[in-house]
Amino acid sequence: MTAAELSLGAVVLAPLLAAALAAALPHTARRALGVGIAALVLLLTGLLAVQTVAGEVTELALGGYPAPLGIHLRADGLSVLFLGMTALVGAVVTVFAAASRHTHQAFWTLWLGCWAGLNAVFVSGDLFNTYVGLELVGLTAVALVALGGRGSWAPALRYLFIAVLGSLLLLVGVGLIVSVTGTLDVVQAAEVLAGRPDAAPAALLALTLITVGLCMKLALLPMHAWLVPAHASAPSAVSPLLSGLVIKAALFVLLRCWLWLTDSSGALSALAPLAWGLGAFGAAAVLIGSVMALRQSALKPLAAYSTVAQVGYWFVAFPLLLEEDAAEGAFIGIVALALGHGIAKAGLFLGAGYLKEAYGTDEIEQLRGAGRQHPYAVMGMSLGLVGLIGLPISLGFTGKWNIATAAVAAEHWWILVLLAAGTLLSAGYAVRALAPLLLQESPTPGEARISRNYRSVPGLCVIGLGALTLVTGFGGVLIAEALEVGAPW
Amino acid sequence: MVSDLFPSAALPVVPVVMVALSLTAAVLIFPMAERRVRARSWVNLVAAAIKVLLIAALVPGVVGEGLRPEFAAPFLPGIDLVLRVDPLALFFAGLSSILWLLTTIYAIGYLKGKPHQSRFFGFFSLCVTATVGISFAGNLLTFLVFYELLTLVTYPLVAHWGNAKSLQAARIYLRYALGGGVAVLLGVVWLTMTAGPVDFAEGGASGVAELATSSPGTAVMIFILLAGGMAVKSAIVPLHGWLPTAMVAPAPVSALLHAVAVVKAGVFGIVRLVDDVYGIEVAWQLGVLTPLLVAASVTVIYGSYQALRQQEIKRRLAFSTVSQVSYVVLGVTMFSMAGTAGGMVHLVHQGIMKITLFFCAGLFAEVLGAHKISDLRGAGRRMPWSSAAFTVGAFGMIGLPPTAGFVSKWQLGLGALDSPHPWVLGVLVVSSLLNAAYFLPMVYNLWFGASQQDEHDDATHHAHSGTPAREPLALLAPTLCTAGFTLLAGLAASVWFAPLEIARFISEGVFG
Amino acid sequence: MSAVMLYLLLGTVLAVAGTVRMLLVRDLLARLIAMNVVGIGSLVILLALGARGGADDATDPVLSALVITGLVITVAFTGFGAVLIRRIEGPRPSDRDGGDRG
Amino acid sequence: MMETSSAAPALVAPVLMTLSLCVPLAAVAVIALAGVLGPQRAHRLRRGTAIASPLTVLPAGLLALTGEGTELEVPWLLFGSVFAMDATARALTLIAVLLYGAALMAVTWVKLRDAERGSGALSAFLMVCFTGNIGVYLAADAVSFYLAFAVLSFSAAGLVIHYRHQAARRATRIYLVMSVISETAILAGLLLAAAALPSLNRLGGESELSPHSAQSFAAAPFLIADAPEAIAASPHTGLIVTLLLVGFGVKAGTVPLHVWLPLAHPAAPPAASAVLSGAMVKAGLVGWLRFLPTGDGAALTTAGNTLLTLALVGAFAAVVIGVLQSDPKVVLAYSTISQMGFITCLVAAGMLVPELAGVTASAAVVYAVHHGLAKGALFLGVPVVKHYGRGPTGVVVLIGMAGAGLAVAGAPLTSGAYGKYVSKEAVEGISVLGLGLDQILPLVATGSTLLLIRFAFVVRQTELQPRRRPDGATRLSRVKTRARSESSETIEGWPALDGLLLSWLAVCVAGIVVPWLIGQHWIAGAEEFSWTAGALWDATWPVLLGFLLGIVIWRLAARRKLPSWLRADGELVKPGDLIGAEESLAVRTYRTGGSAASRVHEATESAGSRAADAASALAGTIRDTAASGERRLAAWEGSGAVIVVVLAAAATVLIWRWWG
Repeated sequence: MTAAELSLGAVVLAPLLAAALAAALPHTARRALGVGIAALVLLLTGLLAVQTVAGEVTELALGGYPAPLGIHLRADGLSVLFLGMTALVGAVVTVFAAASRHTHQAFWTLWLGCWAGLNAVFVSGDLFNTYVGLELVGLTAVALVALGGRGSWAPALRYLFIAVLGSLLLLVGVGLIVSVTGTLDVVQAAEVLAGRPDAAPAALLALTLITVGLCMKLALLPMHAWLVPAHASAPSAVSPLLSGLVIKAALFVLLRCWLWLTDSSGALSALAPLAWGLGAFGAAAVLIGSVMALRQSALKPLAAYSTVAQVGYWFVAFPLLLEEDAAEGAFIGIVALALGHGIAKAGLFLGAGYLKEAYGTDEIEQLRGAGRQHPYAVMGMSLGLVGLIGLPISLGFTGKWNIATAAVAAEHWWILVLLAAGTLLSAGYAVRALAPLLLQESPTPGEARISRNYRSVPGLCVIGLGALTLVTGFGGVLIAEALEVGAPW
Repeated sequence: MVSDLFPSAALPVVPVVMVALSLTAAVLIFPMAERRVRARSWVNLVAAAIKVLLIAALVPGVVGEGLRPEFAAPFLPGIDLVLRVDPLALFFAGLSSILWLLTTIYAIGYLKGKPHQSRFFGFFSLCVTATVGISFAGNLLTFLVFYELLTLVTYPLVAHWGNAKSLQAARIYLRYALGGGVAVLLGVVWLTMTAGPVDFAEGGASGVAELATSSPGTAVMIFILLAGGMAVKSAIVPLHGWLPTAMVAPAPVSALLHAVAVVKAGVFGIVRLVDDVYGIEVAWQLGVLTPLLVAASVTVIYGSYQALRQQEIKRRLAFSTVSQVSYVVLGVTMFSMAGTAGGMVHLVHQGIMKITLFFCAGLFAEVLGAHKISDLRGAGRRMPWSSAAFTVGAFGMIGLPPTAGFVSKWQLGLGALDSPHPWVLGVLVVSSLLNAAYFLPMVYNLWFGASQQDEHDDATHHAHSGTPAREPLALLAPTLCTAGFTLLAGLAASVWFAPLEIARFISEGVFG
Repeated sequence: MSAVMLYLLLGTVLAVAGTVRMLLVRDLLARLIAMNVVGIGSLVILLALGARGGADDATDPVLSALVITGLVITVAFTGFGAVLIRRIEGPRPSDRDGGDRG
Repeated sequence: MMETSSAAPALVAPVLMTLSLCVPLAAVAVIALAGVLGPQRAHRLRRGTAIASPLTVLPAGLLALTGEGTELEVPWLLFGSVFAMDATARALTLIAVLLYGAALMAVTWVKLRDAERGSGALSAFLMVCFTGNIGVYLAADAVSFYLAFAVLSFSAAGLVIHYRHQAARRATRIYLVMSVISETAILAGLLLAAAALPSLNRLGGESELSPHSAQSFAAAPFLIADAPEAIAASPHTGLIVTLLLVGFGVKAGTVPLHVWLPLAHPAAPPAASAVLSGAMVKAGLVGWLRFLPTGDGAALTTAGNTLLTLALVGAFAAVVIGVLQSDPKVVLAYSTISQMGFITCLVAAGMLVPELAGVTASAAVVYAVHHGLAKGALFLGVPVVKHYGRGPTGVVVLIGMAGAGLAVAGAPLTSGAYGKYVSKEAVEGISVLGLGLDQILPLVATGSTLLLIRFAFVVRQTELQPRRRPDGATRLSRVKTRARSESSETIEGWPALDGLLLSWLAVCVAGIVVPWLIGQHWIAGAEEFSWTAGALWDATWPVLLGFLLGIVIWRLAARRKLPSWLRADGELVKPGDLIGAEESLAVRTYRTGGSAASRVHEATESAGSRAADAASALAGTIRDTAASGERRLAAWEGSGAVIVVVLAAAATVLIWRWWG
C-alpha cells in the first residue's frame, strides 16, 4: 500500500479513533489530542494532495473486499480540494477552541467525530459510505449545536428533524439506485446507468429524491429556516464549523450525484426542470438571504443569513451544468465559491464568536469601536467579508468570475444580473457589520473582558483565516487543474 | 544605460517590487500601536522614497530604450495577473508615487496627536498599492482586480473621522464605486468571453478589433459597460455625486484620493480602454468616442458651474476636480494626436495642481479654521506662503501661462482644432472663464480682501493688521513642493523628461 | 398485484403520511414519533425494492444492509431527539422548585 | 529676421537679453522671499532692494541701445521659446525702460517719511510689470508672448489695488474681469491661429507626412512671424481677427472696452498710472501690429472699418467726457484713451490698405513712443506740481509741465508734431465718410489741446487745496508715519532733490530728445523730416483752434452762460462712463441667469430626491415582505408546510414526466 493509500484510510480513521479516545481523556489532555490530530490530518491531506495534483486518483479498497460490497475509498481532484479546505479550516478552529476558555468539554469528541464523518464523505467511493458519513456528520453537528446552552436546544432539535428527513430521502434515493444498478459504487453505477437507457426514469426519481434531501441539509431557500437559529446560537467555536464545513458535505454529495452518476448524455438533460427549479430557488435565496442579512442587528444572525445567500449562489449555477460548453466553467465556479465561502465564513463566524466572548454580546451597536481593542479580530473579519462579497484576490472572486464567464458562454444573462445584485447586496451587509466596528468610537470605553494584548491566540486565528481567504485567492488555477483529475467528462 | 542599472534578469521583478513595497509598508503599519509615531513615519517615508527612486531609475529605460519589464502570475484559469511597465504606466505611477511621498509628509504633520493613525496610514499605503497596481496592470483583469481593491481601501479613509456625516459620505461613495466596479466586472467578463483574454497593446488589443468588426453591437455594449463603470470613479456628470460628499474626509485623504488616486484611476482606466483595449481607430469606427466626448464636455461645464455656486472651499475644489478630470477624457476621446497628448499631460498636471489646492485648503482649515470662502479674506497677509501656493494652483486651474495648466490647455486646444470636433475649443474657453470666475475671487480675497478688522478702518491708513500666523512646516513643505512642480512643469515643458514630452511620446504610440 | 408492489405502496403511504404529520404538528414528541413513522415507511420501501430485485425470492443483500443501517441511525437520532425534548420541556434549572412547566 | 546692423558681438546680446528679463525677477524674488528673515531684517532688506530697483531696468536699456536682430532661443522653456529684438521692440523697450525706471525712482528714491506705505510691494509689482512688458515686445513665439501678456495684465492688478481703498478695490475688480476676458479671447485667437499653421504640424516635424505617421520628436515653436499669414490662410480668419481685436483692445483701451482705464488710473499711485498709460497700453498695440494680417493683401475691410470707426469715436468722445472731469488723473486717462484712439486709427488704416501697412506700423510706433514719454511726464508731474509747485523749483515745474502738455497736444517743434506729421504722411490715401483721414487726425490734436487746458486748470485748482498726500491720507496719519520713520532716518542721505523730481525731469528731457533719436535712426521710413513751413503750419493750426475753443468756453463759464446741467465736476458723467451701464447689466444678467439656473437646479434636485424617496420606499416594501415571509417561515409549521408543497411539486413533476 503506497503512502497515499495509507493516508487515504488514515484521514478517516485517525479522527474517529481520536474522537473515541478523547471521550476517555481528562479535559486538558483533550485539547492536546485535538491539536495533535489536527496537525496529523493536515499532514495526511497534504500527502494526498501532492499525489492527486500529480494527476492520478488514489484508490483504496478497505480490507481488500471488491467494490460492490467492500468499502471503496477514492480521492480524486474534487475530494482532495474539499479535504484540504476542511483540514485548513478545521485546524485553525481547533487551535482557536484549544486556546479559548469557553470551549465545552464535550466539544472535542463531537468535533473529531464530525471531522471523521466529513473526511469519510469526501473520500468515499460509494453511495452507502457517503450516506453513513453524512449521518455521522449530521448527528455530531446537531450535538455540537446543542452545546450552546439553553438557547441552542430548540434550534438543535429543529436541525435534527430536518437532518433526519433529508437523510431518509437520501436513503430511499440510494436504495432506488442500488435496486436499479445493483451496485453502490458511484463509478460502476454510472457505467451501468449509461448502458441501460430504460432505467432512466428510476434514476431520475432517485436523483430527485437525493437532491431534495440534500437541499434540506444544505438549507436552500424554502428549507433554510432551521439554519439561522442553529448557526447563530451555536457556541463560538462551533458556528464556523457548521457554516464553513458541515453544509459543504451535502454540496459535495450533490455534485457527486449530479456529475458522476448521470453521464452527460440523455439522463442529465432530463434533469432540466429540476435544475431550473434549483436555479430559481438559488436566485431567491441570494436576494432574500442578503436582504435579511441587511436587516440583522447582531453579527452571528447576519453571518447565518449570509450563508443562506451564499448557498443560493451555488444553485444559481446549476442550470449551467446542463449546458455543453458551460458545464466545466460552472463546475469550477461552484467549487471555488464553496471553498472560498468555507474559509471566509469560518473567519467571519470565528471573529464574531471571539467578539461575543470578549464583549458578552454580538449586537453591532454594543460592539462599536471594537476595532481599537481587537484589531486582529476585526481585520480578520473584514478580510473574510471581502472574500464573501467576492472582491478580487479571493476565491469568491474566482468563483464568480468562472460562473459569469460560463453564463456568458451559455447566454444566461440573468445570472450576470443576479451576480451583480448579489455582490452589491453583500457589500451592503458587509459594511453594515463592519463600519461600526472598524470606524466608530466605542460608546463605553470599558475594558473588554478578554485580555487586550494583541498577541492573543484567538485573535491570531481570526486573522489567520482572513489571510487564508486572501492567499487562496491566487489558487484559481490550482483548483482548475485539480478538478481535471478524475473529472466526469 | 538602464540595463546596467537593472540586470535583465531582475527587470520583471521591478513592477512587483513597486506594488509589494507599499503593501509591505501597510502590513508593517497596521499592527503598530498608536504611540509608535516615529517608527510608523519612518516606514512610510522610506517606502515612499524607495518607490520614487525606482520610478526615476525606470524612466530612462522605459521611455528612452523602450524596455517593457513584465511580470505574470497565474490567477484565473487561462488568464494571468500581468504587471507591465510602459510609458503610460510610468506616467501615472510616477505621479502617484511622488505625490504619495509628499502627502505622507503632509499627513504625518496633519494627523499629529489625532487618533487612529495606524489604521489611517495602513489603508493609506494599501491605497497607493492599488494605484500603482492599476498603473502597472498589463491586462484588463489585473486592472479590474486593483480597481476593486482601490474602492475597498479608500472606504475607511473617507470614513476616517468616524462621525455620522463621514460614515454617510463613505457609504454613498462605496455605493457608487462598487456599482461602477460591478459594471466593469461584467464588462470584463463579457469582453473576455467574446474576445479572449484582453492584453493592453499599443494600438488596441488584437481580439477586440475582430470583435468590433464581427459584431459591433456587442463591442459597443461592452464599451458602454466598461466606460460607465470607469466613469463613476472619474466623476463624469450623472455619476459624480459621491465626490463632493466625500469631502468630509481629512485633508490628506481628499488631497491624495480625490485629486490623484481615485479620480485618476477612473480616468486612467478610460485612457487604457480607449487607447490600449479598443485602440483609438476602432473606437472611432464604432462611434463610441463622440458620446463620451459630449458627456465629458457636459461634465466640464457643469462641474465649473457647480463650483461657482459653492460657498465652502473644499466643496468648490471638489466640483472643480469633477470638471478638471473630464479634461483628460475630453482630450483622449477627441481622436487627434495633440488632443490625446493634451489629455494625458493633463492627467499629471491636474494631479499636481489640485493636490496643491487641497493641501492649502487643509492648511487654511488647520491654521485659520477657515472652511468657507469668505473666511479667506486677508489670509494672504497672515499665511503668505500657503496663499502663494494657492495662487499658483489657482492660476494653474485657470490655465495661465507660467503654470502647468496652461500647457495642457494649449495642447488640448490645438488637439480640439485638429480633431473632427472643433467646437470643443468653445467648451475649453467657457470652462476657463468659469474657472477664472470661481478661482480669481478666492485669490483676490486671499491677497486683497480686507479682513474683518480692516473693514472699519478702510479709509484710514492701513496698519499691518494681520501678523503672519505660524504655518506648520510639515504641512507647508509638501504644498510648496507641489506648487513648485506646477511652475516647473509649466515652464520647463519641453525638457525631454517633462510630462508633456512623455505624453506626446505616448500619444504618438497610440496613433501608431 | 404482487406482494412486492403492495409493500411498496404501503411503504410510500406510510412515508408520505409520516412526513406530512411530522412537518405540520406543533408538539415536539408527536413530531419525534412521526419522524419514526417516516423512518419505518422508507425502510419498508427499501425492503420492497430489495425483494423485487432478488432472483430467487431472497432479498438483495446490499439493500438489507442499507435497511439495517437506516434502522440503527433512526434509532440513534430518536434517542438524541428525546434527550433534547426532555431538556427543552423539562424543568428549568433556575426554578427547580416546581415552577410552571416549560 | 533683420540683419544685425549694430557691431555688438553675437554672444553679448543674448546674455544681455536674459539679464534684462531675469534681473528684475530676481529682485522681486528677493523682496518676496525676504519674509523668511526676521521682520526687522526683512524690512531693511526690502527697503534696500527697493532702492536698488530702478537699476534693474538698466540691462534692458543697454539691450535696446545695442541694436536689433539679436535672437535668444530657449528650447526647454514652454514650447521652445524664442526672443528676438526688432525695430518696434527696440523703440518701445527703450520707452519702457525710461518710464519704469522713472516710476521706480519716483516710488523708492524718496525720504522714508514721504515713501508710499508698502513701497516694497509696489516696486515689486512694478518690476514684474516691467518684465511682462518687455517680454511682450521681445517675444518671437506666440506662447512666450501670451506668457508675458498674462504676467503683465495680472501684475498690473497689483498696482491698481495698491491703496486698497474702496475705489481701488472696485477698479481692480473691473480690471481683473476685463483682463480675464482679454486673456481668454487672445488664447482662443492664438489657438485658432496655431491650428491654422499650414507649414508646421503643431506636434512636430513636417506635416506633409500623414498626421498619424511618427515624426521628429521636437515640436517646432509657433513663431509670431508665421502668425499673420497663418491667420490669413485659416478658415476662421474673421473670428480670429475679432478675438484678437477684442483681446488686445481691452489693453489698448478701444472704446467699448476702455471702461477700466478711467477707473484704474486715479486709483493707482501716480508713478503706476504713468507706467499704465505710458507703457502698458502699448502692449495692446504691439499685439495688433504683430498678429493682425495687415500687409498680406487680404483687405480685411469689415474688421478694418469697424476698428477705424471705434478708434475715431474713442478719440473724440474721450475728449468730450474728459473735459467734464474734475480729477486731474481722470482727465489724463481720457487723454490716453483719445491718443490711443489716434494710434488705433493708424493700425486700422494699415488693415484697410495693405500696401500702407509697413508705413502705418512705423508711424504708430513713433507716435506711441512720443505719447508714452509725454503722458508719462504728465502723470509723474501731478505729484511734482503738488510738492514742488511753489518755491525755486516752481518755474522748472511749470516749464516742464507746459512742455509735456504742448508735446501731447502736438504743438510745433515738439515730438508730438513730429509724431503727428509722420502719421499724417502714412495715412495719405484713406478717406472716411468723404473726409480724408489725414484731415481728421489733426482735429484729434485740437481735442487733446482742449483736454490739456482742462488738465492745467484742474491741476492749478487742486494745487490751491490743502497739501494732501497723493493717496488722500489726512495729516493725522502722516504724523504717525513720521514717528515711525524717525528711527530709520539715517539711511536717507539724499540731497534735497529727491527721486520724484529727478525722475520727472529725466522723463521730460527724454520726451524731448528720444522721439527724434528713435524716429531718425531706428524706425525705417520716418527719417526724412525737417521743420518745413508746411510742417510747421500743419502742427500749429489745430493747437491754435484748440486754444481758441478753450478761451471761448472759459469766457462762457466765467459769465455763467453755460447751461446749468453742463457742470464740469465729474458728476454728469462719472469716470468710466459706460461702466455704470455695463456693471448693472452684468449684475442683472448674473442675477436673472443665476435665479433661472438655480430654479432649474432646484427642479432637478427635487426630482432627484423624489426618485430617491420612491426607490427607498420600494426597497422598504421589499424588505418588509421579505421579513414577514421570514417570520412565517420561522415557525416550524410554516416551513413544514412549505417543504410539503415543494415535495408535492417535485412528485407531480416526476409523475407527469414519467407517464407523459
